[in-house]
Amino acid sequence: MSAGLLFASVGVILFALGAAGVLLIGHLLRRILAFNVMGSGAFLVLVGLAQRNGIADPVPQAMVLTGIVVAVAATALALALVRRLYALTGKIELPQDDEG
Amino acid sequence: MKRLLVVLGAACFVVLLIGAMLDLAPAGIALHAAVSANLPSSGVEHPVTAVLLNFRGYDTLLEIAVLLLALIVILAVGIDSTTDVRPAASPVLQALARLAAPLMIVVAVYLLWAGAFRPGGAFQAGAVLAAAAVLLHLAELLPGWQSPGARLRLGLAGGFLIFLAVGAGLLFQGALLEYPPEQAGWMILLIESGLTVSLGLILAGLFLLLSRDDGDRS
Amino acid sequence: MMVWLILLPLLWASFAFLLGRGRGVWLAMAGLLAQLWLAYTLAEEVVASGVAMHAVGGWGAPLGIDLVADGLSAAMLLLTQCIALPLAVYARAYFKRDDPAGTYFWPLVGFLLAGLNALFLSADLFNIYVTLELLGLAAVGLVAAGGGAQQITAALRYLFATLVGSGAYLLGVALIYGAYGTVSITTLTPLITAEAPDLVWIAGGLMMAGLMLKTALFPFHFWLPPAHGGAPAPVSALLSAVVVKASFYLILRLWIGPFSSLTVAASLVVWLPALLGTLAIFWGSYQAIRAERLKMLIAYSTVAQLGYLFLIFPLLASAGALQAGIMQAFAHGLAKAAMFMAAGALIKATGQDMVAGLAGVAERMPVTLFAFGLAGITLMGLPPSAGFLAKWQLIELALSQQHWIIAFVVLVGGLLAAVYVFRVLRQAFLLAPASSVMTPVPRMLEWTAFVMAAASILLGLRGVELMQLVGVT
Amino acid sequence: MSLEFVFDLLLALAIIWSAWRSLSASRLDLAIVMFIVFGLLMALAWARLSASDIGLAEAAIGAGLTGALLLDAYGALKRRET
Repeated sequence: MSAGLLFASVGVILFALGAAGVLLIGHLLRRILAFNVMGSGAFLVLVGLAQRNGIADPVPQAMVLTGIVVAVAATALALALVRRLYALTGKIELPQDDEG
Repeated sequence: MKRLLVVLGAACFVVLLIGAMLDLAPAGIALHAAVSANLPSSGVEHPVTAVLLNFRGYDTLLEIAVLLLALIVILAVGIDSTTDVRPAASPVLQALARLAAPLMIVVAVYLLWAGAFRPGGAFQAGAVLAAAAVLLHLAELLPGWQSPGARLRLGLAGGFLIFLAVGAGLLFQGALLEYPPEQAGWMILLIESGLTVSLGLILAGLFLLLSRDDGDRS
Repeated sequence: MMVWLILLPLLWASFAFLLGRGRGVWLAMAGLLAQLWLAYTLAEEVVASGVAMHAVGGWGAPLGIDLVADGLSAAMLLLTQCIALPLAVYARAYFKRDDPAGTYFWPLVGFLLAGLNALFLSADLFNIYVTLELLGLAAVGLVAAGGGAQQITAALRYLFATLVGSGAYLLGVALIYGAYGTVSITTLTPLITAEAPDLVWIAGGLMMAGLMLKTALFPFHFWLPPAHGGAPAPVSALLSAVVVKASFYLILRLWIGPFSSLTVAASLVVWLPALLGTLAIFWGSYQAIRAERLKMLIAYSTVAQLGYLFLIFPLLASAGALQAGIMQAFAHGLAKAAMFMAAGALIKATGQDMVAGLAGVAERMPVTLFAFGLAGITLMGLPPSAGFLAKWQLIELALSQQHWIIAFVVLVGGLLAAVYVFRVLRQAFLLAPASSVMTPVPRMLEWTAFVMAAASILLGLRGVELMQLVGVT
Repeated sequence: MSLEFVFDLLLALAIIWSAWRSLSASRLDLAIVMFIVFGLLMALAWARLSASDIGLAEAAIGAGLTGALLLDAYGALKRRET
């Protein structure tokens, strides 16, 4: 097993872990952590799988750089919303009933 | 019940997907070869920078738009402006920040310049600039932002606008972001310099806007 | 030329931000007018001389990124600009000078439109991911801007849904790149047709699931009603009319493009979207019939109307199915924009959001109510509206392929739409209680809604041109 | 099995462990610290995949800036409570 494939497999596990976290965790700050873990997993798969023959490939590497910046933008936005919600309601969770 | 289902689903997904990855035949297309072949006409020597700012520069253009957009959304959502008190910064931290900040600016300039040949470039340089701003903020030498004034807004959007202007200007004599090979070098450096400043400001802004309730304390 | 459809909104959005809070209306108007002209010219060019292409950076796929405008993209671009310009006129009258929701409205709308136009033109899977994020974050920002706890909650739900959706999509793209070494749609299509290992099936499933979540297809619709129902009316109109269609467009594009060999190989797969679409029609209509708030009713109607778009998947063997789908996207886009615009005017006038509180508006605001009714006709699918054309073609195709169940669903869906539309109209024609006071609203709000609603009817008479455009591949 | 592979394997396990801890830790501050550790380990993994550009960006943006944003948010929530 090459390093690329090994880390791609780690990426798959991280993605599944993060996705399960986003689905199951109610606390919004923790859910943001889970989303970031999920994203990191996808990035590892992108580079790891492309480099499974051991040759460095700058194309997926550049894509991941783009992805990291997009992820931090999304994280900052999510944090702003969470902090706003907390200021307005004092809660860091979304209400259960959403069919209202 | 939901918990069990999700965990089981995730486990099956992991097993299936890793199994499928192990079975995979080599890819038919090797883009890294195409990158190496076209590197001489890209204007930079570092392949990742060439992909980021030339071959797939359009991705990067949109990505800067996403970053700028996130900052505007944070401004539009508005954070509560209630003041609260955080422990005062220690004099040691302040002295350290005064020393480190200029050093970090030098590192940023180096990273920007080095990006043409080796790992580095506008993103890393911008991140270092942002880190310097955050450090100064934590040492209470730089207040949090309330609402950015006209000059600051120009700084935030300037890098993106330079990128957009160069891309659009090139459209008139060819395709979007189609640099003439002999001029690609300085055009990319121009874009990257603008981006470094704007990325530094935006990334710092993400932090300074979110913690702006500390700004008007003193 | 098509590149300007992306650059223009980016430009006016940035300059609107530079101008500062609440500024940039006229910049946006000028930009939108130019965009409409560009989209129209592009559509004419596509009909006249076939698919248009632009290789960004001059490299060409697979090293560079290609922009491609075929009939499908040109039609979606046209729809987007057609809705955006009247909506901007409406929004200008809607937001008061100091409305916190309007402070950064123009930059956010500009980035949203840039994301949409870029998405419709892109022929590169990773580039599409970036456009999806641009679109998603701008849409979340518009829902949250200046809002209270209810809007922020809706925006957070929307944000996590859209982020998980694009995350799944991105993992799919990563797997595709690993398998073939390229993310260019044009390069990929023959490669996937030639050989598709198991990994590509997983990738396709991930991408489709992610995009369905973003399109709010049943059972992934949970985030849509609070977000579309809670946002300011111009934002709801934009989100319901075009934003959810963007991810539908992508599903369609991938389904008939790179993944077409997979969907042919597994013939049962084509029934999954149709089944979910059917459930969406029934569940969305049921909730719309029960809804107490006017904007929630319209938002659930969106859930139902999106269902029709997914009924075309088992029929895609005939060329007409694509045209029926796009016709439905147009009909619903124009009608739903009109409905939310009318609802915005009604809510401003009556000062409340309950369906029960609409008594008397027929007398006081006939234009707005007429607009609502016309839009309702399109949603029900009565002639001569565009909705009729779409549904009629869908039924005809279903019957010719002996899928009578689809024809049945379309008919029942139309009846259910009639129930919730008439619920509103009936209430509006009741006499107002003596105590009710109505604030006058700007004329512009009523008339822009009316123009959109009329367009959704009149498009039915010009359907041939649209179908001809969509046919260019 | 080469020494490099053993190192990669240990790194892989450490990454998964830190990710798991950052999602499962009962204390929020610990969870955030574990997330920053996760980011730094990821930076190491990028270096092992000969992607030092990403390594630099991950350390600075992924672990650094995101970590600072999270800690700041945690601090704000904490201060409001008391």
